[in-house]
Amino acid sequence: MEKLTASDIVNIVAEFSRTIIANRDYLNELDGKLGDADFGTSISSGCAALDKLVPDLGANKPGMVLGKSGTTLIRSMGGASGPLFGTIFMRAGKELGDATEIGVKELAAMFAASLSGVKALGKSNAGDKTLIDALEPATLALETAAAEGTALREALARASVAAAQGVENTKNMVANRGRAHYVGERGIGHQDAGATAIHLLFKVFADSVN
Amino acid sequence: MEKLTASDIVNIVAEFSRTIIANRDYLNELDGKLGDADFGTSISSGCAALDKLVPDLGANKPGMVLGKSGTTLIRSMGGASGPLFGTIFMRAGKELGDATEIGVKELAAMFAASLSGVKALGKSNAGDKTLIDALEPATLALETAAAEGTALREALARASVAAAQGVENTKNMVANRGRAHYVGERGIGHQDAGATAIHLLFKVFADSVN
Amino acid sequence: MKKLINAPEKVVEDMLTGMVAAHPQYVRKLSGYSCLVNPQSPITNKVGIVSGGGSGHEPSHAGFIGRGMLDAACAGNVFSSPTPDHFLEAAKVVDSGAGVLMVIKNYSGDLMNSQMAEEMAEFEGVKVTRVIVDDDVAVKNSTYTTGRRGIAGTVFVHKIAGAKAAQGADLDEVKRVAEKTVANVRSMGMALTPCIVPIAGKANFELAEDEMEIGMGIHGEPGITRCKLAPADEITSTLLEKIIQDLPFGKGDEVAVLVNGLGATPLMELYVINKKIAEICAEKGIRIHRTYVGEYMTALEMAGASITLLRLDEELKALLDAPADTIAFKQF
Amino acid sequence: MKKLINAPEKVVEDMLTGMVAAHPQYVRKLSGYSCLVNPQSPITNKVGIVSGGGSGHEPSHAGFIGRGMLDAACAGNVFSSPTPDHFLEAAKVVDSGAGVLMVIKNYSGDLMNSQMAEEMAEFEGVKVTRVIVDDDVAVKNSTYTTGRRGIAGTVFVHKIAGAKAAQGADLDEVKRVAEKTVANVRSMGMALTPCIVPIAGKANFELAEDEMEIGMGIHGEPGITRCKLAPADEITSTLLEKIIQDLPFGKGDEVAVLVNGLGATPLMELYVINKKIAEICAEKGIRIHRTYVGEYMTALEMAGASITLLRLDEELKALLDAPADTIAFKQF
Ligand SMILES: Nc1ncnc2c1ncn2[C@@H]1O[C@H](COP(=O)(O)OP(=O)(O)O)[C@@H](O)[C@H]1O
Ligand SMILES: Nc1ncnc2c1ncn2[C@@H]1O[C@H](COP(=O)(O)OP(=O)(O)O)[C@@H](O)[C@H]1O
Ligand SMILES: [Mg+2]
Ligand SMILES: [Mg+2]
Ligand SMILES: [Mg+2]
Ligand SMILES: [Mg+2]
Repeated sequence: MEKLTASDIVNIVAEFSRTIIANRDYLNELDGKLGDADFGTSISSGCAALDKLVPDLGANKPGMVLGKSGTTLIRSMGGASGPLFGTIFMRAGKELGDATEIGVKELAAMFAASLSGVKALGKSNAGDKTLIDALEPATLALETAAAEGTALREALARASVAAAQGVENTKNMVANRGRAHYVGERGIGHQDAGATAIHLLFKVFADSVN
Repeated sequence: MEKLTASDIVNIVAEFSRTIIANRDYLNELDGKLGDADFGTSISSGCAALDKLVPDLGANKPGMVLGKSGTTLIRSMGGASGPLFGTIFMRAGKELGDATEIGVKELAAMFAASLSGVKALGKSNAGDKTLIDALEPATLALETAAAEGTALREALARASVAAAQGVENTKNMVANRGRAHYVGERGIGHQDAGATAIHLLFKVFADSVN
Repeated sequence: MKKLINAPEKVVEDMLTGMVAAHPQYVRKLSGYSCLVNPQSPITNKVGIVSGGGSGHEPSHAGFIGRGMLDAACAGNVFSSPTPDHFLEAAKVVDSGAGVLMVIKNYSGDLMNSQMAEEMAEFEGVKVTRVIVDDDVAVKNSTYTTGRRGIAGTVFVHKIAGAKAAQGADLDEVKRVAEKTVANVRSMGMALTPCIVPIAGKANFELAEDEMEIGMGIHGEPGITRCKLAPADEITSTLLEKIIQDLPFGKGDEVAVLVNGLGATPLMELYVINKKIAEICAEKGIRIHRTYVGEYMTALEMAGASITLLRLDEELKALLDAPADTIAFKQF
Repeated sequence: MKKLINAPEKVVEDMLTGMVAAHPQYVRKLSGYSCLVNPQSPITNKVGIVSGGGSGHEPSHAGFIGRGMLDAACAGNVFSSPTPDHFLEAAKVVDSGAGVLMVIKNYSGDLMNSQMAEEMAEFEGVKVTRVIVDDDVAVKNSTYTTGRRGIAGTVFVHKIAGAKAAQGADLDEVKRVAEKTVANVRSMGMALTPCIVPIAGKANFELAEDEMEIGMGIHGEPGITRCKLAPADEITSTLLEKIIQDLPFGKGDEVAVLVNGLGATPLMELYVINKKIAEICAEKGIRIHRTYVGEYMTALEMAGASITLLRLDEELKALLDAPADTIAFKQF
């Protein structure tokens, strides 16, 4: 399988929801070290809404599936992460437009759009100890894979590993954005919750082609 | 010594103040079991005011010494015990009138007046687990001693013992007056703080003639 | 003990100083006394309303000084009645010649000290009379008790007596509506945590992490039952049932509701309680004329709440609705 | 976790229901939205003022709906920003055609969600603009931060923007005075105990029995220093010094003071703090025009307090002094 179809994307959205909900307490705990311990709750409620949406998504093109997922997250999450995760899905969907099949090239373009959307909205950059620190390396991995003509499965595996490494890197960063930045130096040693969720997203993508 | 003079009474007032202040925490602790743990603080602040008053009392007759001590307690204590202890001293002083020497008979009359004043003001009776349960038996002991012509030292010793026994008896009573009554059955086993202070008062009287 | 204070012995004095500094248009301090009075006192021809009691119940009582409520409030030590001379001085200062009503909560200390003040006032030429508030239904009245405690319902007595006095009614009339309020007001509270009297430095009882006490008093006096923490709806039903059965309140009655926080309870939780009160009253056909939610009669930093219901007739309703302009109770 | 609630997930909904039940003359709920609005909305020709943010700061923000302050308030989950559609719906309902000002505290969640609402409003034909409040001097502004947090000073922004809107000023004018308020308001807080978000069920930090945290945020965000508990005067000096140096406030300045309780702090202690504020201001020649003491911007059941100073000119003074009739902020 070298391309993802609309139904693959629907499955990925569904699986992402399940994964996040299963990791709710863990994500809360991570957010508790740096912020206000609500990230797991917040994104899980977004994912519960996604879950309800899934049965109605089937008839749509991949771009619309992601776009609708994004607006659902924005409407149901709140907090800082709602607009950010919503933007990730919305921008990815918008980038796809009417495309019906998604290969490595499309994935790279999709997440590049998500990344720039998130940076603009959050006024953040890599190194700020946020989800960007997972999203940016994963996106770069996809872009490199696209340039090198890497196969889909391998490309997604590399993106997932890059995201995981990005999560690991957040441990040594001092947060500059969001509430976590008030922790300052005390946050060293703890990984960012939002970045962790991004890694879960890429892991779901990678697992879907295994 | 078969009679107490004005200067004896002044000394007794001073010694009573010192004793109470030394027992402040103990009295608070007792009140804490049945009430709001402030009796020691409250009566100590009254006694601190008495202490300041002492140097100016010398020129007065015994009745006036006790009367002024009473109004001082009322003005400086507050709470339930302020009016009650104030009344004990005031009524005792009033009963003495212009007498210059106080024997067993005068002591008995004095405290009988205090007792009826306290009962009227507090709308209480013996058995209600209050200071009355120490004041009444001590007063009865003095009245018996007066009737029997007992010597001063012996009479005061008996009054002090009777007060102590009265304190002991409060342990088995269920409080009916004051905040302690809200404790109800739970208060069994604990002695009343106000009664304890009354015993200290009689002990000071008794010790003054030893 | 975690408190924002300077010294336990100075806390009442510091508080009064801070209060006068914050609200000079509402209160001035009587020098030498632990009393705050309306700076406009005495108000010509108006009956004076004096309240007071131990401190630690803020905004009670000085927070209710102002147009349409109190003229003066005496602040005793924390949870301890003021002495008679404070009550007396307050009465003297606010008396315009029309006499003074003292609103006293039913605790032996408050009763005795205010009674002495009342007696003393006679010799000072001030006509003083008292109303005793005993709205707490938790503690049963019996021949062996001093009777019920006075708690948050006192605020309604302040409001209604204050409104009547503001209309120029005489002392008898003001006392009559105050007593009518007492006769129609019922309250009950519960606590989740104890409070700490500054001078004591530690709580004088403990509640386990999963325990609450129903019927606890505003000085931490034991309640009628200590039990497992329950959902807010259940607690509200328990309190309200006892209150409603007591008067009793019935179908067609019109009431004012006061949901009172004891000090540490978030406003959020008081509104959660009020949701259930509104539901129960609707079910029972008890009409709610007005609802007050907030901290009116606290117990330092105790977590918990009390519920008060006041049955209204046309007279009480009009007096309750009258405007009031005080520090902590403002009504247009 | 000791809370008077039914279920953590239901707490915001229950609270809003209880609030509407208590104060129907002040607030009604938008069905399907976690928003309360003035039942008289939209008010002809008046600029609408919408506030909102995470719940848990009661009476902020719905407690300030009413004449002379807010027209609507959106309530997110506890300590979590509402989503954009709530802000948008509130704006649509209160817009009379004169446009809407959103008062937003400077937290990334509130910023992003309200920004999205602002963008969406354009397509719905409602002119929306925002003012961002960032009064907390505890957290230093730098290129690496999202800037200062918005805390209790927000209440002054509500008051002043609300007064200006009530006078019939246009959106630009209302925004101008709101921004002027932001430019002149500074706050700082401290905490003695943490608070517990209902859904989390436990505090996400601990303070030892003899510790406090200076500069703590209203969501329990760490402050600038954790240290031994000190006397109230010393704590007050520390907070006030930082506030005064920041603007800076100086001799001859006229200010409004807000001593804000975070939830569990007895009013008594807030007044003790105010005593010292008045002393320090007098020493420094800073004139206090008005003082507010109470709970305005809380953090659930956190014990602690914040101090806010607002520098006034004639315009701000007149707007601050204007009457307001809301649930939790009434001024004759
Ligand atoms: N300005 C920002 N830019 C990028 N990511 C951010 C920003 N602020 C927060 N985040 C991400 O959002 C996560 C926190 O989300 P959440 O707990 O929902 O926020 P909050 O509690 O502040 O409402 C963080 O772990 C971080 O990855
Ligand atoms: N009605 C009463 N009659 C007699 N004694 C009383 C009465 N009420 C209280 N007391 C006595 O006063 C003591 C309590 O005093 P205190 O702690 O100062 O009162 P409170 O805390 O109620 O103000 C009790 O131990 C009891 O002996
Ligand atoms: Mg968070
Ligand atoms: Mg006591
Ligand atoms: Mg007491
Ligand atoms: Mg949050």
